[in-house]
Amino acid sequence: MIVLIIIGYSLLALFELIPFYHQKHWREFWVNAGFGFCSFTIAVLLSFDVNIPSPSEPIKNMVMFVIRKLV
Amino acid sequence: MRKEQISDKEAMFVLIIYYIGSSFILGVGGEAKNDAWISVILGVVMAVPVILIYARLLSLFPEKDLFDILDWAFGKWIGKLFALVYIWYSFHLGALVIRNFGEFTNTIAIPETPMIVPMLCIGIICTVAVTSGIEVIGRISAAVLPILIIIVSTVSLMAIPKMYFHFLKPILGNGFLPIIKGGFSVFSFPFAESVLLMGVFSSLKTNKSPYRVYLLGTVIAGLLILMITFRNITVLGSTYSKFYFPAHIAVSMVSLGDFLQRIELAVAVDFVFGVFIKTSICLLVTCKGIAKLLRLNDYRSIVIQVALLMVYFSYTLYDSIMEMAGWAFKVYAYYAFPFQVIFPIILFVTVEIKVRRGKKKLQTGVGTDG
Amino acid sequence: MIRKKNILDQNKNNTVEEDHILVKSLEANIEMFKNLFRDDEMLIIRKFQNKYLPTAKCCLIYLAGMVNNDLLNENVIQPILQNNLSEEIQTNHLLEELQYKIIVSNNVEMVNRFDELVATVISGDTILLLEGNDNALMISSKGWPSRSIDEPESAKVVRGPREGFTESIVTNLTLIRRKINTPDLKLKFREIGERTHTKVCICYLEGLALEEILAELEKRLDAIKIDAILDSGYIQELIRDAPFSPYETVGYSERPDVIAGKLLEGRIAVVVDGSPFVLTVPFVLAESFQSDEDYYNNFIFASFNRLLRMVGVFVATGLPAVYLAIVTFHQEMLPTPLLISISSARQGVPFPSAFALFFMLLVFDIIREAATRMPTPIGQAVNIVGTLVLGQAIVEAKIVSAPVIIITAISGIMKLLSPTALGSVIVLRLFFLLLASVLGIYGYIFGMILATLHLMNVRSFGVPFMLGLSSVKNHNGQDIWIRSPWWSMTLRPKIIGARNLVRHSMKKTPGSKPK
Amino acid sequence: MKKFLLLTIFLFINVMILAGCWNYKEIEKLTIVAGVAIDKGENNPFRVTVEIVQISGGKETKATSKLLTMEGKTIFDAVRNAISLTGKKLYWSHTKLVIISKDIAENGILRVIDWYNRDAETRSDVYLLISKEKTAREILEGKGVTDEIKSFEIADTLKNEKSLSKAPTTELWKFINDLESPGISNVVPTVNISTSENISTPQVMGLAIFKKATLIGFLNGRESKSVLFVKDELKGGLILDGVQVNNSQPVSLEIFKSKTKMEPIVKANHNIEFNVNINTTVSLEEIPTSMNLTDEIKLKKLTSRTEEVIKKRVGDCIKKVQSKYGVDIFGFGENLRENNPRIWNQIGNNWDDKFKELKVNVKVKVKIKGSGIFSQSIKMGD
Repeated sequence: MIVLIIIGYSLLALFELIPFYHQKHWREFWVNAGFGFCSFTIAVLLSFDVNIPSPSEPIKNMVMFVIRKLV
Repeated sequence: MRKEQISDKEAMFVLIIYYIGSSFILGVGGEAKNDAWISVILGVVMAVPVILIYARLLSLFPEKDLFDILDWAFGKWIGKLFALVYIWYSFHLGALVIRNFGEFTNTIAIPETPMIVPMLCIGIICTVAVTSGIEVIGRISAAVLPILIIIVSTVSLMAIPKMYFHFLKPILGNGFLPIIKGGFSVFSFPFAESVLLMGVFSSLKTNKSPYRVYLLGTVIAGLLILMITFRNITVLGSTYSKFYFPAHIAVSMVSLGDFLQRIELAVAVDFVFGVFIKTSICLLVTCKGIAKLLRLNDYRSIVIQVALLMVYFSYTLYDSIMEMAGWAFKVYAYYAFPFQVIFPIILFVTVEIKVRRGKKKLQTGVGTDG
Repeated sequence: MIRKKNILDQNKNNTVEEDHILVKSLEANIEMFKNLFRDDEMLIIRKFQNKYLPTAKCCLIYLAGMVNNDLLNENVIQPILQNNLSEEIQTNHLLEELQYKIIVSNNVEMVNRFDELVATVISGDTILLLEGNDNALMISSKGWPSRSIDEPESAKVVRGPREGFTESIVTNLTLIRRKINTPDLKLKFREIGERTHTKVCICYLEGLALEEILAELEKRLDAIKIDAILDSGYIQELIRDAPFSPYETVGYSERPDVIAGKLLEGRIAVVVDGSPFVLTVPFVLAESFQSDEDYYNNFIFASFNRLLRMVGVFVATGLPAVYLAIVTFHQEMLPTPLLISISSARQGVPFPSAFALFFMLLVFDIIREAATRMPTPIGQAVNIVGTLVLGQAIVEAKIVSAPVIIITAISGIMKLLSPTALGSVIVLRLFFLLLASVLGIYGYIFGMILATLHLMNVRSFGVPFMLGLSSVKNHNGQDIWIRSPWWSMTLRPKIIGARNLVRHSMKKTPGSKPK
Repeated sequence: MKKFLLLTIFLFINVMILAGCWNYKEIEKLTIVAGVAIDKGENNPFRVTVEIVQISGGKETKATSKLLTMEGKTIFDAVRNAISLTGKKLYWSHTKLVIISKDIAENGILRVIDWYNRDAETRSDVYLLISKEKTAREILEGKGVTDEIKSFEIADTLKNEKSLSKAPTTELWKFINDLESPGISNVVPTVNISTSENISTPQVMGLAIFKKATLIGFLNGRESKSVLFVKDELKGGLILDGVQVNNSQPVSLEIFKSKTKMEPIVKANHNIEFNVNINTTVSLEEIPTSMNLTDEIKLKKLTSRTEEVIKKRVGDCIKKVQSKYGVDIFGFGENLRENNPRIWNQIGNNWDDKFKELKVNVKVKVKIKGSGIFSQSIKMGD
């Protein structure tokens, strides 16, 4: 699993990042690298079954809180 | 790069598929039980004023999308803040839709397949579509929508022998409150979600077309959803609101003779196409927003990564389908309200004041920064 | 990189230098030719003299087999031999005299450049050298054996003209011109191929063909740098859009009436010497489903046939995948009796359904390929082996189940309904099957979406490949899903025929109504 | 484009490696369940018997039935225990019916059918039946007449029930639907074993009455027909046992179509009466006596006699249900709720009590439409 993820992301880097580097589109390069790093991290975490906190619970609490305040 | 442009018809079809995509299978207005069809009508009626605001904003700024308008109305910093808010909303909505699809495949269609697989597949297809651009999305919608409508109406016609029209009665048996609640939930899902299409419809042809597209699209989609809701209620009765995927169950009851039965896959086809278009739009808006925010040359450079993030995000969103359903019925309508109504109204008021104050500024002012 | 360049440098051929010209001595000139065509014994050098003027030594040079012998004998050699030349002219005007008064041929030119003369000989004409002259006459005498015009094997029709293109570009252009008798038909020639010097002709109707498309086509043709063009297939692949797509984006036909029809819709044809297949651009997907016979038959019948073809392609690509999805993923879709009979057919079959389907589809294509390449008797044998041995025995031996054979056969026959789409059908079918074996019907739907997205992205010379397929009512769609009757097709397709939309102005349905 | 091509190829390989054994099931590996019978177990609360379709290959398709019994603490437990017997999971999508034994039904069947309705593998449009025999298993142990697989045969019987109308057809989801809606109680067809010529075959006849989810009684085939008359679910069948005219031999009348209208009449004090208007079109199918069919008076007599018979039977049936069981299986309450929700909200809470004293006026209208392909009855020559 983890091997597949690494292969996948290196392929992505090969086809996405390297062209930006060659064309000297630095902004694109860094943004893409940043997003890529994020998603890579999450993918690795997911593959190790790490529980990533979901935002839906806090949103729910917040919405409920606001509603209760209003009503 | 050539300016992308979609015809009014294509835009309308995109809008209709965007509306019916996930609502066809999730069912709408469950709060109102067997009066859900009244809720649908109510929801459309409630949506019309909001939609007129969206259309007005778009027609004031031809060739500008949501993020440009935000920038122009609020200036650089607050505009960016609002842009961030809408990026979040479209990202989140896209993730929700993908998750719906994932739960569908996981509970009904292919339960032994890990949920992430179909979700990733949708992600990939959407990446391809978004990279191809709104033109292609529009064309594929124009090609597919008639087929979808044919499938849905055929299936609904075939369901007629299984319909018990007395399930519709008593009309207003539970009073008005559930209907209004249902109407509100229909309003927020799916109709007012069309706020995101403001990020896409910058490619429309004329000034008038936003009105035409939005109103006609909403009405047609409303009729279709009404038809589906009607079918689901008459087939399933008051248990309608108990299912996660009522349309699927309703269609699974349909049989034509001994041979043509268990045709629920036909509904699944609709669902996949709908989810595909809706997610593509969300992804497109997210990418466009990020590209505007970070001043990238082209949104296409980040599509893959954003799509992957969206899929992962939707994967971690809920723990179970119960949580998803609870969220969808209880929280979503309130959560989405600011994005769908409050912020657009603020934007609308600001824009109107600014426009009234200086008509001349409109031409020069738009898009100076960004 | 460097090695490739070296090879390219080496690749200079020993052709004639351009500024080489003839000399006055006949023998020397002949020697030059002999030298150039050293080991070519087809070069014929015929020397002769005039009866009355022995000093008028002539020499004809041509390639055996490329010329019309009767024409040379009767119209060139005989007049020169027998006419009384001596009294009429001086020697130094003898060549003009021959050109204007003696030689009976429709095209005679005077040339002195050696390379041109060589090209003339090679292309099948004859040159006449005269002692004491540093000019020569080029006499048009082309006449090699060529195939007669007959009905093309690849596109037979029940109704419609029974003529097909041949390998000769002149014949082909004649065939086209005989269909379209208007000076608007323009023919632009060019030669492509550094070694073959193949004649390629762009053929279009002025005032109908879009100039942008024409310019684009010329640009793409000019960009071709290749040593040889042996068939129009070379050109087709070198000028096409979406080079990686399984779909063809350049059309071709072997029938003059088809080409004429396309020209009249505003398309541009490319005729290549040596190939009976004429290319047309732009090409859209809907054309794969059109057949020339559609336009000669009753329009209702033709529309029915066309819908059949479309359904055929759809079923051929999708059926194996859908079958696999239903049988291995969504068994609840099957009616119970069918479930039982399929299940019974699969009892004792060791291989999984997915594998069996892949295998059988490949086998079908192998049989098809083998049968096409073989001479007819052997081809029939292959077919018998295919049907009996593989079809019957493989089921009895329980290697694959009978339903798989049925599915393969249906899909195999359906795909033959529209031969132009064959390649894409075969590729897509396997692609869908692969997806369906992983995700069931959802895999198939994903595949369909991907394929549609791809089709939407493809353009052929700027024209959307899916042109017209999503519309049924306006004149774009009149000739796509159905073939509308001629009296109602007053306008040409919108994008391709944009320069002159009106096809005809017949508004009414034909026939008289009783009053 | 190339980028996507490679990405797709990569994903393919990815998926191919992982996919191995997700949902891919070969069709011949399925253990197809045709029907389920649920009994009380000896040691466990439930004993589940499934009828499995055994398919053998070869030139001819042969499907034979096989019974499999397992016990468990819950239904799902029992079902999963089947894996230890068959080695494979059972495949439920083609199941036609669920038979529940009397014992279980008398203690409430909700816990039995909830799994069936909830699980995604099963389909909720199966037929629900109550076994009149001691155990439900016995039904599946019988022998099929036309179909090797008993469950399929019973399902066919239920499907063709519309030209017999001696039992209702109840699909599982409809049962649950009616369970949830107030003002109607469920009826479920009953099945018993009938023995003729030493072959015991399942026979669907009569119905079982439920109060909520508990079995409280049975009605026989003739009474079932009356129930169907009132519920407007009658599609065909005979007006059985013949209708006699002038003490002659009985005449068979086949129901062509029948339409029943139920309307509540609200009187003062929330007193409610119901009008049941039955409109039936019949045709003469069997006339053992010599009778002149063109004789209008005789025909009229026949008509009015038929009307009386129907009216009496329906009325008797309603009375019996009211007095003996006291549950509204006809859906009077539902009708009231749908048409007059205001009244219903006031009196709906103790509808069962109200139902016991409900006055029902039955009106029957019969129209004789045809007499087969003969215009005359057979006249014996002297």
